Amino acid sequence: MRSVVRVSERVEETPSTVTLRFPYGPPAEPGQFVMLWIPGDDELPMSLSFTDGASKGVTVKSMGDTSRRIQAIRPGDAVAIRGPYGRPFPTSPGRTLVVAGGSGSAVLAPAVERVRARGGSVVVALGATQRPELLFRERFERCGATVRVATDDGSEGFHGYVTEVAATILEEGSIDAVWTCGPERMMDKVVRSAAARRVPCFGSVERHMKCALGMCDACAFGPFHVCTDGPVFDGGRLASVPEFGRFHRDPSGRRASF
Amino acid sequence: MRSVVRVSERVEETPSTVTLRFPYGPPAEPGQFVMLWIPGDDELPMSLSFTDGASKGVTVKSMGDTSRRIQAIRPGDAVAIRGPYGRPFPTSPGRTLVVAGGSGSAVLAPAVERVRARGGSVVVALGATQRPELLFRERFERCGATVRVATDDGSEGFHGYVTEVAATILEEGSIDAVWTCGPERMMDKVVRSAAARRVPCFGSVERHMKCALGMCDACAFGPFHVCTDGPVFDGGRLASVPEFGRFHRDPSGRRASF
Amino acid sequence: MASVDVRCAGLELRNPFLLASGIWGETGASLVGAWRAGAGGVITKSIGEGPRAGYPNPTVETYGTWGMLNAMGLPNPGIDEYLAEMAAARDAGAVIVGSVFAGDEAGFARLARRMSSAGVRAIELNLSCPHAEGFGTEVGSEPGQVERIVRAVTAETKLPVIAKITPNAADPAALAAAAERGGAAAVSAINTVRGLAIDVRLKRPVLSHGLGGLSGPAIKPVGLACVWQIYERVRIPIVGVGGIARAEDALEYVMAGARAVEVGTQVAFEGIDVFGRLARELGTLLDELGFARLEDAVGAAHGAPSGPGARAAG
Amino acid sequence: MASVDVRCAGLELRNPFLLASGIWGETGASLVGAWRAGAGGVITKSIGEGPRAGYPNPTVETYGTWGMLNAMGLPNPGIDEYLAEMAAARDAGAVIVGSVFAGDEAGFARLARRMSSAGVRAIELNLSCPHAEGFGTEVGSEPGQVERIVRAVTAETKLPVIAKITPNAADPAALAAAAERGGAAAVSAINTVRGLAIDVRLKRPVLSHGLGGLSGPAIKPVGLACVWQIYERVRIPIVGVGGIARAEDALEYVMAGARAVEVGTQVAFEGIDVFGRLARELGTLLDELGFARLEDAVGAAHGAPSGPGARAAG
Ligand SMILES: Cc1cc2nc3c(=O)[nH]c(=O)nc-3n(C[C@H](O)[C@H](O)[C@H](O)COP(=O)(O)OP(=O)(O)OC[C@H]3O[C@@H](n4cnc5c(N)ncnc54)[C@H](O)[C@@H]3O)c2cc1C
Ligand SMILES: Cc1cc2nc3c(=O)[nH]c(=O)nc-3n(C[C@H](O)[C@H](O)[C@H](O)COP(=O)(O)OP(=O)(O)OC[C@H]3O[C@@H](n4cnc5c(N)ncnc54)[C@H](O)[C@@H]3O)c2cc1C
Ligand SMILES: Cc1cc2nc3c(=O)[nH]c(=O)nc-3n(C[C@H](O)[C@H](O)[C@H](O)COP(=O)(O)O)c2cc1C
Ligand SMILES: Cc1cc2nc3c(=O)[nH]c(=O)nc-3n(C[C@H](O)[C@H](O)[C@H](O)COP(=O)(O)O)c2cc1C
Ligand code: FES
Ligand code: FES
Repeated sequence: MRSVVRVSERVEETPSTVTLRFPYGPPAEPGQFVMLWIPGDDELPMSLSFTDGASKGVTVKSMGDTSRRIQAIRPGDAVAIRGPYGRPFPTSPGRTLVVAGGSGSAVLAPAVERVRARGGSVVVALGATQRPELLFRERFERCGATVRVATDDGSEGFHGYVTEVAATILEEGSIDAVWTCGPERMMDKVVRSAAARRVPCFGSVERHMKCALGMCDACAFGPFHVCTDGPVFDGGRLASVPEFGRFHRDPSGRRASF
Repeated sequence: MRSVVRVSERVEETPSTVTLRFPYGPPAEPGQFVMLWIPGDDELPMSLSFTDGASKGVTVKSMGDTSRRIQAIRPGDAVAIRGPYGRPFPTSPGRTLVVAGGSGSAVLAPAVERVRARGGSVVVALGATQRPELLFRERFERCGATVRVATDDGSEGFHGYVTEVAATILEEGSIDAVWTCGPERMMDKVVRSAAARRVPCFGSVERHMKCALGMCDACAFGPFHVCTDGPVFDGGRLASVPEFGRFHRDPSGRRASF
Repeated sequence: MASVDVRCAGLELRNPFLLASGIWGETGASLVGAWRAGAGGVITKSIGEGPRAGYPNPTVETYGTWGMLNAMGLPNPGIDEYLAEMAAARDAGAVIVGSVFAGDEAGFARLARRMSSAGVRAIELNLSCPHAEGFGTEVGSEPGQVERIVRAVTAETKLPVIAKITPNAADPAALAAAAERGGAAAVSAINTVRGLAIDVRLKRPVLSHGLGGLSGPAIKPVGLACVWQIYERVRIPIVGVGGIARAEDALEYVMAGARAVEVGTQVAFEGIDVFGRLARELGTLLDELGFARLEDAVGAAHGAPSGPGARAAG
Repeated sequence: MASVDVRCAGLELRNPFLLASGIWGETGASLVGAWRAGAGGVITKSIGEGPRAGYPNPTVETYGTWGMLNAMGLPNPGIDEYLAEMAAARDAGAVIVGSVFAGDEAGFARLARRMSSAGVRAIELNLSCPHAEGFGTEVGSEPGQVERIVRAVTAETKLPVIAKITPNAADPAALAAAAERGGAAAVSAINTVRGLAIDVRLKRPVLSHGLGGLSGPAIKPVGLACVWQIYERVRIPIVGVGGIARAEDALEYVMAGARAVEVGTQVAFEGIDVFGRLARELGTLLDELGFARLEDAVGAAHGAPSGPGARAAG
């Protein structure tokens, strides 16, 4: 079930994010993830930021030690991949609002490309701490999505939270669906705004993962498992889970607040 | 891989042979055998005397204790079947001479029916100790084969060995293939006669069997295994095996002369 | 339809299919989920005295849908935090069995006492995890020690105690007999079978811990052999575990001597709906075989006459 | 192409794939057949002092193409008649290993002496058949006894002695260490894993003997774990056995510490041509992984750095 692949390309997307491309045949849908094993080191869930064709990719944000070591991988290095796992974004035509916070663009970009290719129209509310961290901005524009930017420091676009940009777009109306990925408190706000306007909403959630097979309970998320029931959940489910936006679990299963 | 089936029909074919019919779906070719397990008792190789459709059958000759216990099975009794195993008779059109000794008809009858259905012509040299033991005589005739009989006691047909009848038919010429099943010394003679006239010949051989999977070596027959390379061998192979017509092996692997 | 409910070690089970320890049992909501999906009862993840993160990933390897190797390393939040998780499951009415692991008698006894206060109906002792230094098999492969641990636990709790036996021993039935002497109400068998996988391209073991435990259909024959031998050795009920994917597998365990069974790996291959399916299919299978009640099939394969002529005789 | 020949316990093997004992090894012609099909060497059926019919049928059960259960019961014609069978194989130039079983040291020693006169290049001691009363595992699961048997045999023969270890033990590596102390030139691991199958419709065990031994891909992880642990414990070479169906499986064993391997059940699933295929595929695989010689891969998975940051460090 695992495949050992050699990384074919490494792209520094922003100061804190790196894309690794590698040949991996199994078909994947935008929103699905793989388990990426760095030999001799950890194995981690990573959303596919490139899902089409045989050259897949992941886009890794520098968080702690492990993600930094993943970023240090060079073309030619071997990694092991299993998957793809999980449920994808439902790509229906119509007008989709995409709310991406930080590295959330990694999982949203292929979904946006897919829905654009199918003739849907997309407006992306793209947030980052500062201008250089705006991930996949050109990629969104290249496929014909409208991009509206927010930065925490005001170095580009709206000065403030991307959720406010998103709320404005929602108020403007004519949005058929909302997709979101980013910090959970951010997604929580997006889910509420969408619910208030009765617009279907889907968010991609992260939890600690071990098996990715719906067995070990590491990624328990209310009555769900992120690895098999998610990572993409509809807003109704997200709102029903008491821990959404509030706490996750560490590798021992203990609760930890966001 | 095993199926438990209930015997649907029991027919006393001759004083010493009984046919058991049972529902068994897997497709089979004439010449193949199954492993028949009587619960709580032995599991034995048995050629399929009925190979077509879902109602298969075996025809068992009373030899020793086990075969007598198999004959005691009644409709409704459960047996377990695995298979079919082994290589079948090659049924090519043309004129086939079939040399059946004793219960050899059990494996030859479905092959004769098959080749007749495909338009081949068949003459059966059918031998038995005495008239009531002539197995499947009507079955051969019903499908349009010509039957020539020999009995050891002269109670019907030629008084003597069936091999002599077969030799006469071979001498008459125009035989394209010979099939035989019966005591090994008998088959040995048939194989030689056919070889002398350069007529292709196939014989079905019996050896002690355990796995029926070509693994345990119980059915070793020269460099071959009867369960996977046979039970139907061509005359060239049969003639090449030093033990053909000379010895077989007991369950421990020791040689025992015929 | 034949009745599939069963009494085992004082538990009244609506069906014999228990959620095996280590699958879905780390949170209260998951225990409830397995119960609602139709499990006859739910066994918690093995809980220790303090929190444990378990081993780093990779922690699992799969073989088609017939085998799985894992070395989770007994991750758990520790008994203190876990008791809160269990409250939800208890309130949902689930039949809960609390699984515990420790390095010695005293630890097992303390954990059993705490678990007993949490609304569980029985305690399962993990004497059999094959890949945790100082725990599991390391404290469960010597009969004397098994007996001492079980005795220490039964002194601390009135609940039925189920000793989970390792197959990684020359004579697992001797371990079951030791548990019986120690006062166990039942034994469960088996935990995973010690195994290893190597990635030849990476030239290293797949699991971060190296050694792991094999589960799934691959180990069903091993579990059946253990249950068979245990049944001939002890009088307390047996819970069969290992490779159950179909109702027929469960019935094999029952005929080998088990009164109830646990299902683990199949949840990964099929999802939690496996419990509803198994219970339904077992009813149908029992009908087909002419059993009015599952209990009538317990041990049915023992003492069947065999050998030449047995059929005539039997 | 990488070279797949290997030296192991004094044997010079053209490739590491030996015919496992009990498969195709009951007649001389079959030994020759396996050799001609490309086996690196052929191990005989385990031979005893007198003829044994083995257990009545049914003697095998299969699980897809990933597992098999058998209880043949050590059928064999006895050493007297078997020596004649071996003559043919010896004359064909096959590298033959003679497998023997007995109930005590003296029996093993006598058999080894007789085998040594038959042109075999090594003796394998079956200390591990899991289903023969008085033989196999029953004499091979206690280190002291293993050491005594090996010592008695090495005193009687100059040939390399290979002790075949059971996985049905708490600590198989301790048995290998005992064999080493007794003077074994190598150990082979593993024999089959104790198992059972029940036919629920017939309400009885499938095999006439009840208990049997599990083989095939299902036990590969178990064999790998044993070889891994043995490699960390002894210095003599190891022959890996259990579930080898692909060149990759063999290389897993080699990286776990084996110098040669045995192939059994896959012969049933694929036929004897498996030997030619495995040898070819192994060469290709070694090329792909950059090994010039199979020997360079022995134990390669041991000591690979691991844990957070290992990659950077290693
Ligand atoms: C479905 C899914 C998709 C993801 N997609 C991406 C992605 O596209 N890009 C990206 O950069 N990150 C992604 N992540 C997060 C990623 O798996 C790591 O959590 C993240 O890289 C943390 O890095 P770290 O270990 O360096 O941080 P550390 O500081 O070492 O650890 C911080 C936290 O990371 C989390 N973490 C560590 N191991 C795991 C694990 N096995 N599973 C989940 N979380 C873990 C823990 O919460 C831990 O507390 C995804 C996570 C999930 C569950
Ligand atoms: C491929 C094949 C097809 C066969 N087809 C038929 C058939 O259609 N009809 C039929 O009546 N018989 C058939 N036989 C023979 C049958 O399997 C038994 O050998 C026969 O019934 C002997 O019966 P018994 O055990 O009562 O004899 P016994 O007197 O008890 O034993 C006589 C001999 O039977 C043989 N025998 C016993 N067990 C086995 C075994 N597992 N495998 C092979 N031989 C065994 C032994 O040589 C034994 O010495 C076939 C055998 C083979 C190998
Ligand atoms: C991922 C995983 C985790 C497990 N964790 C535990 C555990 O914590 N305690 C325990 O007693 N058994 C544990 N087991 C063993 C199972 O409970 C069960 O005994 C074994 O997997 C065999 O059953 P199966 O083949 O149905 O999975 C675990 C098994 C798996 C696969
Ligand atoms: C039918 C059969 C018969 C066997 N007979 C013997 C035997 O006589 N002596 C022995 O040491 N091992 C015997 N074994 C064990 C094999 O040699 C081997 O150790 C085991 O099958 C695992 O390897 P595999 O998975 O490649 O089959 C037998 C195995 C099978 C399947
Ligand atoms: S990661 Fe194991 S259940 Fe999701
Ligand atoms: S019966 Fe086992 S090899 Fe033919």
